[in-house]
Amino acid sequence: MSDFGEAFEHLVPAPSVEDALVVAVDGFEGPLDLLLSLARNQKVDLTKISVLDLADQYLEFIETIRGRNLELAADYLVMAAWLAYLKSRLLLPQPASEEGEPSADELASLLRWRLQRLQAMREAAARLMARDRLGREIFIRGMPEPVKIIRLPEHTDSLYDLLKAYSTQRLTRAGARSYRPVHAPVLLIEEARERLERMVGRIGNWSGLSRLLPAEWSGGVRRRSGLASTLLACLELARDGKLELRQLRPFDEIYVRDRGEPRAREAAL
Amino acid sequence: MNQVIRLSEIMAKADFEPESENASNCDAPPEPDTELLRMAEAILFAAAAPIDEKALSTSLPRGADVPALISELERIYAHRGVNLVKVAEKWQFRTAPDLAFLLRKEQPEQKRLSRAAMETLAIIAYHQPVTRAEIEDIRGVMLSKGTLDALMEVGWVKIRGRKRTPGRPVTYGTTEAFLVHFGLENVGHLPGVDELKAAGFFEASPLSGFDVPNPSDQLAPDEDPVDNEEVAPATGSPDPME
Amino acid sequence: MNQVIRLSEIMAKADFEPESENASNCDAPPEPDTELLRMAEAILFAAAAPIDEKALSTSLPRGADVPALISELERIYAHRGVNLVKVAEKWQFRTAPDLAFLLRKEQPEQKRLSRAAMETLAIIAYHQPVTRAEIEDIRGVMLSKGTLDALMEVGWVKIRGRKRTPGRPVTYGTTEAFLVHFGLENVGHLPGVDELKAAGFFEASPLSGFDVPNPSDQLAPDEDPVDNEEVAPATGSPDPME
Repeated sequence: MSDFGEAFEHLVPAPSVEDALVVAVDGFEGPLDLLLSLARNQKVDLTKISVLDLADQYLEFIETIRGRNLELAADYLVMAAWLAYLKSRLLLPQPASEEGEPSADELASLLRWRLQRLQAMREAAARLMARDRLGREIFIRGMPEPVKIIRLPEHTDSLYDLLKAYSTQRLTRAGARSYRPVHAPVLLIEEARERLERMVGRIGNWSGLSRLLPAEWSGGVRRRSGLASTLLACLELARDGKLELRQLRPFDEIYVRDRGEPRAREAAL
Repeated sequence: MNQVIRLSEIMAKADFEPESENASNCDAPPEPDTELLRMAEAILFAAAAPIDEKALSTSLPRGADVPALISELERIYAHRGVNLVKVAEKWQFRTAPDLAFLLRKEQPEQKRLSRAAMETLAIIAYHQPVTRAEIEDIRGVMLSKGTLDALMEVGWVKIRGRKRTPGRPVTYGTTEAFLVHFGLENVGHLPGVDELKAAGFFEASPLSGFDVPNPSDQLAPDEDPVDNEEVAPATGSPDPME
Repeated sequence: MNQVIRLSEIMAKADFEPESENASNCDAPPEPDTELLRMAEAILFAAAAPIDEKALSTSLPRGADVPALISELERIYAHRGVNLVKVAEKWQFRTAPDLAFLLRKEQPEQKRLSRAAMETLAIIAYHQPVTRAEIEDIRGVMLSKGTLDALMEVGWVKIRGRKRTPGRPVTYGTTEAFLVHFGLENVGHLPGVDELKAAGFFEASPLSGFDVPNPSDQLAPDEDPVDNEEVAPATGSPDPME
């Protein structure tokens, strides 16, 4: 980058701190805006504006502001410094410019160009905003008629699905019909115990277990379950202290009697 | 932008309108002020709700003959894609009724029958004519209320007749649409038990005496046809026949 | 209501149209199928948003000459209270601009844009794709944080992509809603765009080598598209248009 490039950079407010600058000096948005406003006061075409006069006016303006001890945003000062530099170069006799280095005139015309461009964009913005705008000057239909979406069912079931459903269903059912698990008759322990509890106190002296079986569980295949459940129920009641059991020899008859109150028992004896 | 349009230049000719009317009279008939017509048109177009004539007249320049403007607009739009219509004493532009179809977009939606519905359909297909009780017996499960309705709504199942048994229960069968959808020439073309076995559907079956009926479109000997008037609610919810 | 209208009977005469054209030729010129014209009219009239020709053609019967239908409707409505207008490369019926005085609503105006925001919008519109730094260069001042957010919130500005320069800065551009709101066919139709171009304001600044291309919706050669997921962070508030 040449000197010029750096000079150009100075035209852009150094983006120092984010959000640092929206300080409007008397309502100006940045130094370029201020310059543009001053330029317009010259009442000549921006292309023919005197950059020297502009620099003078700008510097004078800044002095006035500072004279009032008003705080000035940094980039206004940066611009002031650059304009002072430009002014001095414009006033001094032109040195033989080096290759690639812009002359003072070139810098001046760049400033003019930037002012013109800003002015042009301002005018473009004004023209854009002045257009007939939707909802202000131009209106669309107030009651649009939206398109209704109608869902059309499209069945994807295939013949395969049909046959599969049928055969699976028939097989399941056929299977279900042929398998009939045989439930062995069982006297539930709860039932036996419930029945025995009703008998407690009326059993009396040693009664054989087989005689305590319910009538319907005392014969055939049912006897086995009746005997087992009643024995278990007796054991439970013995544990609870309600009955006593005894058996003289293995596989002999088991005898049961009420435990009851000791006195009652003695009396019974 | 404020284009000035000379009234004399712009005549509200009968646009989109029977030529006969026009051909006979190429000169413009006396018509309401074209500018007012444009205004009324724009107001009615942009309105967020239907407008009555009184409201329209307050929006228009003083002295506008609102009824004449409206009837002229109504006439202009009469045969167009959009009409000016009066609803509840208020005016609004609406899409022409015969073009309402343009405002509907049909979107295919892929659907599958539920397992229960598919099983029921299959049973109806193979066992037709079949009553609800028979379907339940074959499936071993009560039919939920919606299942047959759904099948009738899809259009694959219909009421065929009534069984000559006590209570005369309705019999179900499959429809033409069923055959078309499943690519069957007729219900007799449903694969029989041997074909199902061959195709591997009954592979796992060790059972004998297992049979698949030969379905038929024909009225069964113990079946009466259903009168057409009786059939009606192919789609309705509860079957009034039962 | 399905009124059948014989095509031969209904000729799309130049309604509301310069009489001269018509008086000289009372016979109807060859015109697009009137039924198709009605359909196109109805679809465009019913829509809440602008419709492009492709969408219109999918809504119309196969083989409809959509451009011819549109240009016929455009012609028919040219001098009416409602016009058919091309915005954002799509078509929309809108009230005629000269009737603004009649329709302008005294609604509380939506948040007024600040001068900075209006300028920024114009810069983005004319210079797109454009980075924040480029906007700041043109205005000669830092962009305050809220400015781009406000423009994105209104839905007129979006993040377009990233510039293939060091730091890969985000590039901004205008949205379809911007074109619709300002009644522009495309960004090439921005007011005065040709003059500004001729004046060289879109070219590289004469001395800096700073490159500002012509406004374009298309991705610039040195611009990468932005992934949707990537869009949010540059400004804080996500772009409602994307």
